[in-house]
Amino acid sequence: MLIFTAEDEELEDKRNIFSLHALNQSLERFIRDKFALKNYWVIAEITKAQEKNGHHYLELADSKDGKRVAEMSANMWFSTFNRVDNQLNGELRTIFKHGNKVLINVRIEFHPIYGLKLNILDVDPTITYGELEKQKKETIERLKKEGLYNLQQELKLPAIIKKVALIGSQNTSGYRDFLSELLENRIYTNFKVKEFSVSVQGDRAAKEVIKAIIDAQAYNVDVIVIVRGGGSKMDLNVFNGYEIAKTIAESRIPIITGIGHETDDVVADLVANKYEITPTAVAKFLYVRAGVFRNDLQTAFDSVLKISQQLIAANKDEFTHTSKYLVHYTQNLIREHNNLIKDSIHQLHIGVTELIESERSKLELNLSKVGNNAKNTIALKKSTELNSRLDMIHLLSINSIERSKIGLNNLAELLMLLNPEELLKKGYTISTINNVDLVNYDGELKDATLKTLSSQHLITSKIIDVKNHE
Amino acid sequence: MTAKLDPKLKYDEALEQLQEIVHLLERKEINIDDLAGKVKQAKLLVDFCREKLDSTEEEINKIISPNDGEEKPF
Amino acid sequence: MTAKLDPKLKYDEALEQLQEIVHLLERKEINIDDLAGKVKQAKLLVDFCREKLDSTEEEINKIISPNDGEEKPF
Amino acid sequence: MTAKLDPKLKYDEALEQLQEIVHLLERKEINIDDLAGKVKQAKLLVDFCREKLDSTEEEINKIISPNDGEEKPF
Amino acid sequence: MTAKLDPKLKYDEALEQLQEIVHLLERKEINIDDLAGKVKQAKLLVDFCREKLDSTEEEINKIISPNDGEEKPF
Amino acid sequence: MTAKLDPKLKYDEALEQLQEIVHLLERKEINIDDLAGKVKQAKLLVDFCREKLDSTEEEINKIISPNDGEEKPF
Amino acid sequence: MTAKLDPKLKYDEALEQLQEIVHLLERKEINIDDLAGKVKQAKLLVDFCREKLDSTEEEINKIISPNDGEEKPF
Repeated sequence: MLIFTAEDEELEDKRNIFSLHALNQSLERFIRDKFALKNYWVIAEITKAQEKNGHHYLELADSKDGKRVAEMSANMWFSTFNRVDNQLNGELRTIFKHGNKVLINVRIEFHPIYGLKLNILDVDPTITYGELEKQKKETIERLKKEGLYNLQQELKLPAIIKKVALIGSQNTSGYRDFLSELLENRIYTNFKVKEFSVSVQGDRAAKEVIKAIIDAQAYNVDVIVIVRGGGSKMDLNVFNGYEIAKTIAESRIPIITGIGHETDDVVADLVANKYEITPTAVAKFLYVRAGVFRNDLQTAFDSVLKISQQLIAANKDEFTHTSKYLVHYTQNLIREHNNLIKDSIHQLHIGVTELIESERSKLELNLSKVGNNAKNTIALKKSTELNSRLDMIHLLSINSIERSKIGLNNLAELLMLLNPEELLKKGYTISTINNVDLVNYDGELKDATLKTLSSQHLITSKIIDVKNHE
Repeated sequence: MTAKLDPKLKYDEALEQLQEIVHLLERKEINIDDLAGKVKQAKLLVDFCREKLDSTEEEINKIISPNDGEEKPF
Repeated sequence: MTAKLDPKLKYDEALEQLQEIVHLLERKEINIDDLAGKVKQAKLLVDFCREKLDSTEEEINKIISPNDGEEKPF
Repeated sequence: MTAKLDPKLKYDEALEQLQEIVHLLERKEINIDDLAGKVKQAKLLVDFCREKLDSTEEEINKIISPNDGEEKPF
Repeated sequence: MTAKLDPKLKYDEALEQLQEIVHLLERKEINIDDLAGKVKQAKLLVDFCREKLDSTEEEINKIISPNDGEEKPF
Repeated sequence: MTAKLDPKLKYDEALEQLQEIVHLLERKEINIDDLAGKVKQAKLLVDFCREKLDSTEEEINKIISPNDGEEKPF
Repeated sequence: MTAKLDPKLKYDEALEQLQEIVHLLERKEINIDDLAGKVKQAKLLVDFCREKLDSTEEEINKIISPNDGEEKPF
């Protein structure tokens, strides 16, 4: 559009005829003035890519509904390419490939000779990668859909892999690394390798690899190893191809891939029985597996021996213990019984002694009972029987005497009363006739002989006269 | 008759004799001639008996206690 | 009767005789003249019995202790 | 009864006799005249039993100790 | 009973008999007349048991040591 | 069981059998009577694997072109 | 029971029998009359087991050393 504007101006000004050079110079100036400081991000498809003296020349196009709607040439100078290629880890060369979509930062330039061109200042690989990723995903989906994706996983890797079919490019370092690692390690080297040399990049790569895989299956090998010794990301794309993946999946021999790359897996890795990041890692895996197996074998056998010996030793120990216990318990039993018998004798002794002592004391007790009772009896008799009786006799005797004394006294008193001597002393007399008291005498008093007793005399008289008291 | 009593006289006999005399006196059947004699006799008998009783008592005490007195404190 | 007792007299018989004397006395069947004699008799009997008891006791002591005394200090 | 005991007398019988004497004495059913005799009898029985015990003990010591005591110092 | 023991007697039976005698003694259920006999019997049982133990021990020692003695410290 | 092994035995199977023996032993599920037999069996398995691993596989050269015997001479 | 052991006896059975005897002994459930017999039996079992262990060990040693000695330590 800007170009047209410029043209219009000049055509308008005068009918001056310019030389092409002048015209182009004007254009050059115009474009420089207009666009020198402006950059544009452009998406396009590469239709052609060429490298010349380190400079890269691209033909870009844009299509719509299968129809080409734009075309433009672009170039990227040596120094810019190197800078950007560095930033993209050397991927730039594979991005600049026919058919790839690219997102590029460009400045529009016009050269009087070469005309209008886009000078590429920077490349954003995401569009390109995204496109690859999209294809890769489609391939995986397809493989899954067709039941191929997990086929290899159903194959079992033998414990020991001794026969190896190796597919790779003989001149690459990855291939060599694999072989040297496999055959010169210190763990296990007894491998047989059948080599299948193929290209692993470029247009022929896919076909050759597929053929090698098919060929290898004709051999009695334990595993097919596919190696690739590094390369650009875009080179890897070979292994994202559907055909290779399908061939790998369908192999009846397990396939291990060692397609050197750092981050992204390729489809071949995903369908293979196993994959390692590098060829060396595959080799390592193989010999380590053998080493591990041998180690396991040795360990297991060592365990068998060790445990067996331990088992025997343990049994012997148990056994020695058992034997010791046998002796110990037997001796205990006998010792215990000996003690039992000793105790019995002791108890017998004690029992006898106690019995005899108890009998002895029983005897003594009885004897002392006899003695005491006898003595008690005697004492009792002494204190009661005899003394009491003697006392009684004494008492009764004295009583008897006392009684007699009383009787005697009474008599004596009576005697005193009856005794006339006191009366006589007082002058009284007693007179009797014929021995009868005069008072009691009732005979004839006259002429009777009267005896009168006084204190001093006994007088005998004759009664001469009697006069009665009235 | 008022002479000393027969030392062989028994207490009971003496007592009897004494009582007889007392009875005689009581009944006043006593002959005045004998009276003093009887009374004397009676006194003798009383003394005799008393003596007898005393001596018997003494004797008994002697029998029972003497050798006991100091010996055993029964 | 107040003579020495028959040495063959048994303790029980002696005791019986003694008892009889007691009964006599109790029943007052004894006269004063016999009294001292009876008491004497009783005393003899008592002494007899006592002696008998003493001798028995001594005998028992002899029986029980002698061979024990020195032998065993039970 | 106070004669020497029957040498065939058993210990138990002797002991029984002894206890019978004890019971007699305890019940005071014995008279003084028999007392010393019974005590003597008891003493004889005791001596008999004692002797029997002694001889039994000796016999047992002979049976048990000699070869036992020193034999085994388990 | 004090006769020789039945040679067929088992150790356990002998021990039991022995302990029975000991128990009888402890309970004083043996009379003195039987005592010596029982003790004799006990002694016989003891000797029997001891002999049995000794012979068993010897036998066991023979079983255990002979071929072991030099071989292994069993 | 201690017989010769099946010559077609695979490494994996041999190792598995060997490890089974190890487990039996570890779990002490083996009795002394079978022990030697099992150890022998283990030895056979180990020898088998060893031999198989170490053999230069001359036969394999023959076999390696198997399905196509005539086709490819490796 | 003290007869020779069944030659078909298994080690485990023998050990079990042996331990049973030991347990019986430990619990003192063997009487003296049977003791020697049991010990004899135990000795037979001990010898049997030891022999079995020794022979097993020897057998294992034979399995290990002969072809290993010179061959290779893997």
